[in-house]
Amino acid sequence: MLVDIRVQEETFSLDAEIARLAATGFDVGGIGAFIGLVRGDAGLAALALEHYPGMTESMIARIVAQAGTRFDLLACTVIHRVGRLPVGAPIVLVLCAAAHRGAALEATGFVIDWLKTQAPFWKREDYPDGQARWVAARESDEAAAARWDAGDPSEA
Amino acid sequence: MLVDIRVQEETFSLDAEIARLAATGFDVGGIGAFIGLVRGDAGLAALALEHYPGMTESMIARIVAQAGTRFDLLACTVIHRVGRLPVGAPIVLVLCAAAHRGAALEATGFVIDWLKTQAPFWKREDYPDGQARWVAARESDEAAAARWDAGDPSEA
Amino acid sequence: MVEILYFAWLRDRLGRSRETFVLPRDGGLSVRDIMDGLRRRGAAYEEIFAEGGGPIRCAVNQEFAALDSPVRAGDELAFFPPVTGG
Amino acid sequence: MVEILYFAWLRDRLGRSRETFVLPRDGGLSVRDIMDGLRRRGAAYEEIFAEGGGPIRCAVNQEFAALDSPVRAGDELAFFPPVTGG
Repeated sequence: MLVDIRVQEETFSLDAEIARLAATGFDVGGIGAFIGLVRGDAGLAALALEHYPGMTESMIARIVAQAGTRFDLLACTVIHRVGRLPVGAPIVLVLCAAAHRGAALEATGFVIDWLKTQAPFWKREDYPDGQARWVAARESDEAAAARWDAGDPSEA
Repeated sequence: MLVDIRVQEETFSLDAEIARLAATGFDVGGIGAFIGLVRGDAGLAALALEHYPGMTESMIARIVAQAGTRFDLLACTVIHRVGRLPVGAPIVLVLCAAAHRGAALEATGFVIDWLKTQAPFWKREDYPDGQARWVAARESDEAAAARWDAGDPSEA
Repeated sequence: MVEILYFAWLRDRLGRSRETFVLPRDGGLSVRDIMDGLRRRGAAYEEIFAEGGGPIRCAVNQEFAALDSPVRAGDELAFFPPVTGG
Repeated sequence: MVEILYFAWLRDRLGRSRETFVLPRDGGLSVRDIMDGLRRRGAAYEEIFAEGGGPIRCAVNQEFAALDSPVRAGDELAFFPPVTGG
Protein backbone atom coordinates (compact mmCIF):
# COMPACT_ATOMS: atom_id res chain seq x y z
CA MET A 1 0.00 0.00 0.00
CA LEU A 2 1.26 3.44 -0.96
CA VAL A 3 0.91 5.83 1.97
CA ASP A 4 1.29 9.60 1.89
CA ILE A 5 0.69 11.62 5.04
CA ARG A 6 1.17 15.37 5.22
CA VAL A 7 0.51 18.04 7.82
CA GLN A 8 0.84 21.44 6.21
CA GLU A 9 -0.32 25.05 6.21
CA GLU A 10 -0.84 25.19 2.45
CA THR A 11 -4.02 24.11 0.78
CA PHE A 12 -4.12 21.00 -1.41
CA SER A 13 -5.26 20.05 -4.89
CA LEU A 14 -7.47 17.00 -5.26
CA ASP A 15 -6.70 16.82 -8.95
CA ALA A 16 -2.98 16.63 -8.21
CA GLU A 17 -3.44 14.03 -5.46
CA ILE A 18 -5.72 11.86 -7.58
CA ALA A 19 -3.37 12.05 -10.56
CA ARG A 20 -0.57 10.95 -8.24
CA LEU A 21 -2.59 7.94 -7.05
CA ALA A 22 -3.77 7.06 -10.55
CA ALA A 23 -0.18 7.16 -11.80
CA THR A 24 0.95 4.55 -9.27
CA GLY A 25 -0.50 1.76 -11.37
CA PHE A 26 -3.53 0.75 -13.30
CA ASP A 27 -5.05 -1.50 -10.64
CA VAL A 28 -6.99 1.38 -9.10
CA GLY A 29 -10.68 1.16 -9.98
CA GLY A 30 -12.07 3.54 -7.42
CA ILE A 31 -10.98 6.33 -5.12
CA GLY A 32 -13.00 7.31 -2.09
CA ALA A 33 -12.47 10.79 -0.73
CA PHE A 34 -13.49 12.96 2.14
CA ILE A 35 -12.83 16.68 2.21
CA GLY A 36 -13.50 18.57 5.42
CA LEU A 37 -14.22 22.29 5.15
CA VAL A 38 -14.44 25.11 7.70
CA ARG A 39 -18.18 25.46 8.24
CA GLY A 40 -19.40 28.99 8.81
CA ASP A 41 -21.23 28.36 12.08
CA ALA A 42 -22.73 31.36 13.86
CA GLY A 43 -20.58 34.20 12.59
CA LEU A 44 -17.29 32.32 12.74
CA ALA A 45 -14.42 34.16 11.03
CA ALA A 46 -11.78 31.43 10.94
CA LEU A 47 -10.49 28.29 12.62
CA ALA A 48 -6.97 28.10 14.02
CA LEU A 49 -5.65 24.54 13.87
CA GLU A 50 -2.87 23.38 16.11
CA HIS A 51 -1.29 19.93 16.35
CA TYR A 52 1.33 17.87 18.16
CA PRO A 53 4.16 17.52 15.60
CA GLY A 54 5.51 14.00 15.52
CA MET A 55 2.63 12.37 17.33
CA THR A 56 0.21 13.59 14.67
CA GLU A 57 2.08 11.91 11.84
CA SER A 58 2.61 8.69 13.76
CA MET A 59 -1.04 8.45 14.83
CA ILE A 60 -2.25 9.07 11.27
CA ALA A 61 0.25 6.48 9.98
CA ARG A 62 -1.18 3.99 12.46
CA ILE A 63 -4.77 4.73 11.44
CA VAL A 64 -3.87 4.32 7.77
CA ALA A 65 -1.99 1.07 8.45
CA GLN A 66 -5.04 -0.24 10.29
CA ALA A 67 -7.23 0.73 7.33
CA GLY A 68 -4.84 -1.15 5.05
CA THR A 69 -5.13 -4.27 7.20
CA ARG A 70 -8.88 -4.06 7.29
CA PHE A 71 -9.67 -3.06 3.70
CA ASP A 72 -8.14 -4.06 0.40
CA LEU A 73 -6.39 -0.75 -0.28
CA LEU A 74 -3.81 0.14 -2.91
CA ALA A 75 -3.04 3.63 -1.65
CA CYS A 76 -4.05 6.15 0.98
CA THR A 77 -3.31 9.85 1.16
CA VAL A 78 -4.09 12.00 4.19
CA ILE A 79 -3.43 15.73 4.18
CA HIS A 80 -4.35 17.79 7.23
CA ARG A 81 -3.90 21.53 7.32
CA VAL A 82 -2.83 23.55 10.34
CA GLY A 83 -2.71 27.27 11.01
CA ARG A 84 -5.44 29.83 10.45
CA LEU A 85 -8.14 28.72 8.01
CA PRO A 86 -10.99 31.02 6.93
CA VAL A 87 -14.59 29.87 6.63
CA GLY A 88 -15.03 27.73 3.52
CA ALA A 89 -11.38 26.61 3.43
CA PRO A 90 -10.52 22.92 3.13
CA ILE A 91 -9.07 21.46 6.35
CA VAL A 92 -8.51 17.79 5.66
CA LEU A 93 -8.34 15.39 2.75
CA VAL A 94 -8.57 11.61 2.97
CA LEU A 95 -8.16 9.64 -0.27
CA CYS A 96 -8.35 5.85 -0.37
CA ALA A 97 -7.67 3.99 -3.61
CA ALA A 98 -8.69 0.40 -4.20
CA ALA A 99 -9.53 -1.96 -7.02
CA HIS A 100 -13.20 -1.77 -6.02
CA ARG A 101 -15.42 1.00 -4.70
CA GLY A 102 -16.60 -0.73 -1.52
CA ALA A 103 -13.14 -0.90 0.01
CA ALA A 104 -12.29 2.63 -1.15
CA LEU A 105 -15.36 4.23 0.42
CA GLU A 106 -15.38 2.21 3.61
CA ALA A 107 -11.70 2.85 4.24
CA THR A 108 -12.31 6.59 3.73
CA GLY A 109 -14.95 6.54 6.46
CA PHE A 110 -12.71 4.49 8.74
CA VAL A 111 -9.74 6.85 8.36
CA ILE A 112 -11.69 10.07 8.92
CA ASP A 113 -13.62 8.64 11.89
CA TRP A 114 -10.42 7.57 13.65
CA LEU A 115 -8.56 10.70 12.65
CA LYS A 116 -11.26 12.75 14.41
CA THR A 117 -10.68 10.93 17.70
CA GLN A 118 -7.02 9.83 17.57
CA ALA A 119 -4.97 12.42 15.74
CA PRO A 120 -3.76 15.23 18.03
CA PHE A 121 -5.23 18.30 16.36
CA TRP A 122 -7.12 21.05 18.15
CA LYS A 123 -9.39 23.67 16.65
CA ARG A 124 -9.88 27.17 17.96
CA GLU A 125 -12.79 29.23 16.68
CA ASP A 126 -11.95 32.87 16.01
CA TYR A 127 -14.76 35.42 15.80
CA PRO A 128 -14.74 38.82 14.06
CA ASP A 129 -14.94 40.62 17.42
CA GLY A 130 -11.63 39.07 18.51
CA GLN A 131 -13.20 36.41 20.72
CA ALA A 132 -11.69 32.94 20.50
CA ARG A 133 -13.01 29.63 21.79
CA TRP A 134 -11.40 26.18 21.76
CA VAL A 135 -13.74 23.65 20.18
CA ALA A 136 -14.94 20.92 22.54
CA ALA A 137 -14.68 17.30 21.44
CA ARG A 138 -17.98 15.78 20.37
CA GLU A 139 -19.26 12.54 21.78
CA SER A 140 -20.72 11.74 18.37
CA ASP A 141 -17.16 11.53 17.03
CA GLU A 142 -16.25 8.93 19.64
CA ALA A 143 -19.40 7.02 18.73
CA ALA A 144 -18.60 7.18 15.01
CA ALA A 145 -15.13 5.73 15.59
CA ALA A 146 -16.49 3.08 17.96
CA ARG A 147 -18.69 1.72 15.15
CA TRP A 148 -15.49 0.24 13.69
CA ASP A 149 -15.39 -2.30 16.50
CA ALA A 150 -12.01 -3.72 17.37
CA GLY A 151 -10.28 -1.34 15.02
CA ASP A 152 -8.91 1.20 17.49
CA PRO A 153 -5.53 2.24 16.04
CA SER A 154 -4.30 3.45 19.44
CA GLU A 155 -4.39 -0.17 20.57
CA ALA A 156 -2.53 -1.44 17.51
CA MET B 1 -30.37 20.69 -2.27
CA LEU B 2 -28.21 21.86 -5.14
CA VAL B 3 -28.06 19.20 -7.84
CA ASP B 4 -25.72 19.09 -10.82
CA ILE B 5 -25.82 16.12 -13.20
CA ARG B 6 -23.67 15.92 -16.31
CA VAL B 7 -23.00 13.25 -18.92
CA GLN B 8 -20.02 14.30 -21.00
CA GLU B 9 -17.06 13.13 -23.03
CA GLU B 10 -14.61 15.55 -21.41
CA THR B 11 -12.79 14.82 -18.23
CA PHE B 12 -13.60 16.71 -15.02
CA SER B 13 -11.72 18.64 -12.35
CA LEU B 14 -12.42 17.78 -8.74
CA ASP B 15 -10.89 21.05 -7.61
CA ALA B 16 -13.31 22.98 -9.81
CA GLU B 17 -16.32 20.93 -8.68
CA ILE B 18 -15.43 21.23 -5.00
CA ALA B 19 -14.86 24.97 -5.30
CA ARG B 20 -18.29 25.23 -6.91
CA LEU B 21 -19.91 23.33 -4.02
CA ALA B 22 -17.98 25.25 -1.38
CA ALA B 23 -19.06 28.54 -2.96
CA THR B 24 -22.75 27.70 -2.59
CA GLY B 25 -22.68 28.62 1.06
CA PHE B 26 -20.75 28.13 4.23
CA ASP B 27 -22.93 25.40 5.70
CA VAL B 28 -20.89 22.67 4.05
CA GLY B 29 -18.68 20.90 6.59
CA GLY B 30 -17.81 17.81 4.61
CA ILE B 31 -17.77 16.53 1.06
CA GLY B 32 -17.77 12.84 0.29
CA ALA B 33 -16.48 11.81 -3.11
CA PHE B 34 -16.11 8.76 -5.25
CA ILE B 35 -14.02 8.74 -8.41
CA GLY B 36 -14.20 5.70 -10.67
CA LEU B 37 -11.21 5.02 -12.93
CA VAL B 38 -10.64 2.68 -15.87
CA ARG B 39 -8.82 -0.24 -14.26
CA GLY B 40 -6.17 -1.86 -16.46
CA ASP B 41 -7.45 -5.43 -16.21
CA ALA B 42 -5.66 -8.06 -18.30
CA GLY B 43 -4.20 -6.00 -21.11
CA LEU B 44 -7.20 -3.73 -21.57
CA ALA B 45 -6.49 -0.75 -23.87
CA ALA B 46 -9.60 1.34 -23.25
CA LEU B 47 -13.25 1.30 -22.30
CA ALA B 48 -15.93 2.60 -24.62
CA LEU B 49 -18.87 3.98 -22.67
CA GLU B 50 -22.30 4.28 -24.19
CA HIS B 51 -25.52 5.52 -22.61
CA TYR B 52 -29.21 6.16 -23.24
CA PRO B 53 -29.47 9.94 -23.53
CA GLY B 54 -32.44 11.31 -21.64
CA MET B 55 -33.06 8.21 -19.56
CA THR B 56 -29.55 8.46 -18.08
CA GLU B 57 -30.05 11.98 -16.80
CA SER B 58 -33.52 11.26 -15.42
CA MET B 59 -32.41 8.08 -13.65
CA ILE B 60 -29.43 9.85 -12.08
CA ALA B 61 -31.69 12.73 -11.03
CA ARG B 62 -33.99 10.22 -9.36
CA ILE B 63 -31.12 8.53 -7.53
CA VAL B 64 -29.83 11.90 -6.33
CA ALA B 65 -33.31 13.00 -5.21
CA GLN B 66 -33.65 9.75 -3.26
CA ALA B 67 -30.25 10.38 -1.62
CA GLY B 68 -31.47 13.87 -0.69
CA THR B 69 -34.55 12.42 0.96
CA ARG B 70 -32.56 9.86 2.85
CA PHE B 71 -29.53 11.90 3.92
CA ASP B 72 -29.15 15.46 5.08
CA LEU B 73 -27.47 16.75 1.92
CA LEU B 74 -26.75 20.31 0.85
CA ALA B 75 -25.51 19.50 -2.65
CA CYS B 76 -24.79 16.62 -4.96
CA THR B 77 -22.80 16.56 -8.19
CA VAL B 78 -22.65 13.56 -10.51
CA ILE B 79 -20.51 13.60 -13.64
CA HIS B 80 -20.36 10.49 -15.81
CA ARG B 81 -18.15 10.33 -18.88
CA VAL B 82 -19.03 8.57 -22.12
CA GLY B 83 -16.99 7.75 -25.22
CA ARG B 84 -13.61 6.08 -25.38
CA LEU B 85 -11.63 6.22 -22.13
CA PRO B 86 -8.07 4.89 -21.85
CA VAL B 87 -6.83 2.85 -18.90
CA GLY B 88 -6.31 5.10 -15.88
CA ALA B 89 -8.85 7.69 -17.04
CA PRO B 90 -11.57 8.90 -14.66
CA ILE B 91 -15.05 7.62 -15.59
CA VAL B 92 -17.38 8.91 -12.93
CA LEU B 93 -17.47 11.44 -10.13
CA VAL B 94 -19.97 11.54 -7.28
CA LEU B 95 -19.70 14.43 -4.81
CA CYS B 96 -22.06 14.80 -1.85
CA ALA B 97 -21.84 17.85 0.39
CA ALA B 98 -23.38 18.01 3.85
CA ALA B 99 -22.97 19.80 7.15
CA HIS B 100 -21.52 16.60 8.62
CA ARG B 101 -19.29 13.85 7.29
CA GLY B 102 -21.59 10.90 8.02
CA ALA B 103 -24.31 12.08 5.65
CA ALA B 104 -21.76 13.12 3.01
CA LEU B 105 -19.99 9.75 2.91
CA GLU B 106 -23.08 7.59 3.20
CA ALA B 107 -24.87 9.49 0.45
CA THR B 108 -21.81 9.06 -1.79
CA GLY B 109 -22.01 5.29 -1.34
CA PHE B 110 -25.76 5.32 -1.93
CA VAL B 111 -25.49 7.30 -5.17
CA ILE B 112 -22.67 5.23 -6.69
CA ASP B 113 -24.28 1.93 -5.71
CA TRP B 114 -27.58 2.85 -7.36
CA LEU B 115 -25.90 4.48 -10.32
CA LYS B 116 -24.14 1.16 -11.03
CA THR B 117 -27.45 -0.70 -11.26
CA GLN B 118 -29.96 1.94 -12.41
CA ALA B 119 -28.29 4.36 -14.77
CA PRO B 120 -28.30 3.15 -18.39
CA PHE B 121 -24.60 3.09 -19.22
CA TRP B 122 -22.81 0.22 -20.91
CA LYS B 123 -19.09 -0.46 -21.01
CA ARG B 124 -17.25 -2.14 -23.84
CA GLU B 125 -13.69 -3.34 -23.27
CA ASP B 126 -11.35 -2.68 -26.19
CA TYR B 127 -8.10 -4.65 -26.44
CA PRO B 128 -4.91 -3.71 -28.30
CA ASP B 129 -5.46 -6.53 -30.83
CA GLY B 130 -8.76 -4.98 -31.92
CA GLN B 131 -10.94 -7.38 -29.94
CA ALA B 132 -13.90 -5.84 -28.10
CA ARG B 133 -16.12 -7.30 -25.41
CA TRP B 134 -19.21 -5.85 -23.73
CA VAL B 135 -18.85 -5.95 -19.97
CA ALA B 136 -21.34 -8.21 -18.18
CA ALA B 137 -23.27 -6.84 -15.22
CA ARG B 138 -22.01 -8.04 -11.85
CA GLU B 139 -24.30 -9.58 -9.28
CA SER B 140 -22.19 -7.93 -6.60
CA ASP B 141 -23.41 -4.55 -7.89
CA GLU B 142 -27.04 -5.60 -7.47
CA ALA B 143 -26.21 -6.79 -3.96
CA ALA B 144 -24.45 -3.53 -3.10
CA ALA B 145 -27.49 -1.50 -4.15
CA ALA B 146 -29.86 -3.86 -2.35
CA ARG B 147 -28.10 -3.11 0.94
CA TRP B 148 -29.89 0.26 0.86
CA ASP B 149 -33.19 -1.46 1.60
CA ALA B 150 -36.34 0.27 0.44
CA GLY B 151 -34.33 2.90 -1.35
CA ASP B 152 -34.71 1.70 -4.96
CA PRO B 153 -34.93 4.90 -7.02
CA SER B 154 -36.64 3.07 -9.92
CA GLU B 155 -39.59 2.55 -7.61
CA ALA B 156 -39.72 6.18 -6.54
CA MET C 1 -46.29 3.36 -34.10
CA VAL C 2 -43.62 2.63 -31.52
CA GLU C 3 -40.02 3.79 -31.71
CA ILE C 4 -37.69 0.95 -30.79
CA LEU C 5 -34.13 1.57 -29.56
CA TYR C 6 -31.28 -0.90 -29.13
CA PHE C 7 -28.13 -0.40 -27.07
CA ALA C 8 -24.75 -2.08 -26.56
CA TRP C 9 -24.43 -5.64 -27.85
CA LEU C 10 -28.05 -5.78 -28.98
CA ARG C 11 -27.39 -2.92 -31.38
CA ASP C 12 -24.11 -4.50 -32.54
CA ARG C 13 -25.87 -7.82 -33.20
CA LEU C 14 -28.73 -6.21 -35.12
CA GLY C 15 -26.58 -3.65 -36.91
CA ARG C 16 -29.07 -0.90 -36.08
CA SER C 17 -29.77 1.41 -33.16
CA ARG C 18 -33.42 2.22 -33.85
CA GLU C 19 -36.40 1.24 -35.93
CA THR C 20 -40.17 1.49 -35.80
CA PHE C 21 -42.87 -1.00 -35.02
CA VAL C 22 -46.44 -0.50 -36.16
CA LEU C 23 -49.00 -1.46 -33.56
CA PRO C 24 -52.16 -3.30 -34.67
CA ARG C 25 -55.32 -1.13 -34.84
CA ASP C 26 -56.80 -2.79 -31.76
CA GLY C 27 -53.65 -1.99 -29.71
CA GLY C 28 -53.24 -3.67 -26.36
CA LEU C 29 -49.73 -5.04 -26.86
CA SER C 30 -47.19 -5.77 -24.15
CA VAL C 31 -43.41 -5.55 -24.43
CA ARG C 32 -43.42 -9.34 -24.81
CA ASP C 33 -45.90 -9.16 -27.72
CA ILE C 34 -43.62 -6.69 -29.49
CA MET C 35 -40.58 -8.90 -28.89
CA ASP C 36 -42.52 -11.76 -30.49
CA GLY C 37 -43.35 -9.53 -33.44
CA LEU C 38 -39.72 -8.43 -33.83
CA ARG C 39 -38.49 -12.03 -33.75
CA ARG C 40 -40.17 -12.54 -37.09
CA ARG C 41 -37.87 -9.91 -38.63
CA GLY C 42 -34.90 -12.24 -38.80
CA ALA C 43 -32.34 -14.51 -37.20
CA ALA C 44 -30.50 -11.70 -35.38
CA TYR C 45 -33.74 -10.80 -33.59
CA GLU C 46 -34.39 -14.45 -32.76
CA GLU C 47 -30.91 -14.48 -31.27
CA ILE C 48 -31.10 -11.35 -29.10
CA PHE C 49 -34.58 -12.16 -27.81
CA ALA C 50 -33.88 -15.87 -27.29
CA GLU C 51 -34.28 -17.35 -23.86
CA GLY C 52 -30.74 -17.84 -22.66
CA GLY C 53 -29.33 -15.57 -25.37
CA GLY C 54 -28.18 -13.28 -22.60
CA PRO C 55 -30.14 -11.28 -20.07
CA ILE C 56 -31.83 -8.22 -21.54
CA ARG C 57 -33.71 -5.33 -19.99
CA CYS C 58 -36.24 -2.93 -21.42
CA ALA C 59 -37.57 0.55 -20.81
CA VAL C 60 -40.82 2.15 -21.94
CA ASN C 61 -40.59 5.92 -22.29
CA GLN C 62 -37.23 5.86 -20.52
CA GLU C 63 -38.55 4.03 -17.45
CA PHE C 64 -37.44 0.49 -16.67
CA ALA C 65 -40.29 -1.82 -17.68
CA ALA C 66 -41.28 -5.47 -17.36
CA LEU C 67 -42.09 -7.90 -20.18
CA ASP C 68 -45.78 -7.55 -19.47
CA SER C 69 -45.74 -3.73 -19.40
CA PRO C 70 -48.21 -2.24 -21.89
CA VAL C 71 -46.90 -0.34 -24.92
CA ARG C 72 -49.00 2.34 -26.61
CA ALA C 73 -48.75 4.28 -29.87
CA GLY C 74 -46.10 6.99 -29.60
CA ASP C 75 -44.17 5.18 -26.90
CA GLU C 76 -40.41 4.77 -26.98
CA LEU C 77 -39.38 1.18 -26.24
CA ALA C 78 -35.72 0.40 -25.59
CA PHE C 79 -33.97 -2.94 -25.30
CA PHE C 80 -30.54 -3.23 -23.71
CA PRO C 81 -28.31 -5.43 -21.55
CA PRO C 82 -28.16 -4.99 -17.77
CA VAL C 83 -26.40 -1.70 -17.13
CA THR C 84 -22.65 -1.54 -16.42
CA GLY C 85 -21.85 2.11 -15.78
CA GLY C 86 -20.19 3.78 -12.84
CA MET D 1 14.15 14.86 33.80
CA VAL D 2 10.88 14.78 31.91
CA GLU D 3 9.93 17.20 29.10
CA ILE D 4 6.36 18.38 29.58
CA LEU D 5 4.29 19.76 26.70
CA TYR D 6 0.97 21.62 26.80
CA PHE D 7 -1.42 22.14 23.92
CA ALA D 8 -4.52 24.19 23.09
CA TRP D 9 -6.35 25.76 26.06
CA LEU D 10 -3.98 24.19 28.58
CA ARG D 11 -1.09 26.10 27.01
CA ASP D 12 -3.16 29.30 26.84
CA ARG D 13 -4.12 28.98 30.51
CA LEU D 14 -0.53 28.32 31.64
CA GLY D 15 1.07 30.79 29.24
CA ARG D 16 3.70 28.20 28.27
CA SER D 17 3.97 25.36 25.80
CA ARG D 18 6.73 23.35 27.48
CA GLU D 19 8.73 23.00 30.66
CA THR D 20 10.74 20.37 32.48
CA PHE D 21 10.02 18.27 35.51
CA VAL D 22 12.79 16.69 37.54
CA LEU D 23 12.02 13.17 38.66
CA PRO D 24 13.04 12.09 42.16
CA ARG D 25 16.15 9.88 42.34
CA ASP D 26 14.13 6.81 43.23
CA GLY D 27 11.92 7.26 40.12
CA GLY D 28 8.73 5.25 39.85
CA LEU D 29 6.33 8.11 39.14
CA SER D 30 3.06 7.87 37.24
CA VAL D 31 1.45 10.57 35.12
CA ARG D 32 -0.85 11.26 38.08
CA ASP D 33 2.13 11.75 40.41
CA ILE D 34 3.59 14.30 38.03
CA MET D 35 0.25 16.11 37.76
CA ASP D 36 0.22 16.31 41.55
CA GLY D 37 3.75 17.70 41.50
CA LEU D 38 2.85 20.28 38.86
CA ARG D 39 -0.19 21.44 40.81
CA ARG D 40 2.18 22.84 43.39
CA ARG D 41 3.57 25.21 40.76
CA GLY D 42 0.61 27.58 40.94
CA ALA D 43 -3.06 28.35 40.59
CA ALA D 44 -3.14 27.94 36.81
CA TYR D 45 -1.89 24.36 37.23
CA GLU D 46 -4.43 23.70 39.96
CA GLU D 47 -7.03 24.92 37.50
CA ILE D 48 -6.05 22.84 34.46
CA PHE D 49 -5.54 19.68 36.48
CA ALA D 50 -8.65 20.16 38.62
CA GLU D 51 -11.33 17.51 38.61
CA GLY D 52 -14.10 19.04 36.56
CA GLY D 53 -11.80 21.74 35.17
CA GLY D 54 -12.41 20.18 31.75
CA PRO D 55 -11.46 16.81 30.38
CA ILE D 56 -7.78 16.45 29.60
CA ARG D 57 -5.77 13.73 27.89
CA CYS D 58 -2.10 12.83 28.05
CA ALA D 59 0.54 11.13 25.96
CA VAL D 60 3.87 9.62 27.00
CA ASN D 61 6.43 9.64 24.22
CA GLN D 62 3.71 10.57 21.74
CA GLU D 63 1.48 7.62 22.63
CA PHE D 64 -1.86 8.16 24.36
CA ALA D 65 -1.39 7.25 28.03
CA ALA D 66 -3.48 6.75 31.16
CA LEU D 67 -3.12 8.56 34.48
CA ASP D 68 -1.39 5.54 35.97
CA SER D 69 1.05 5.11 33.08
CA PRO D 70 4.68 5.15 34.30
CA VAL D 71 6.94 8.05 33.36
CA ARG D 72 10.70 7.59 33.16
CA ALA D 73 13.66 9.96 32.85
CA GLY D 74 13.97 11.25 29.29
CA ASP D 75 10.29 10.72 28.52
CA GLU D 76 8.17 13.33 26.78
CA LEU D 77 4.86 13.85 28.60
CA ALA D 78 2.14 15.89 26.90
CA PHE D 79 -1.12 17.22 28.33
CA PHE D 80 -3.93 18.35 26.03
CA PRO D 81 -7.71 18.50 25.61
CA PRO D 82 -9.59 15.75 23.76
CA VAL D 83 -8.65 16.09 20.09
CA THR D 84 -10.84 18.02 17.65
CA GLY D 85 -9.17 17.67 14.25
CA GLY D 86 -10.53 16.44 10.96
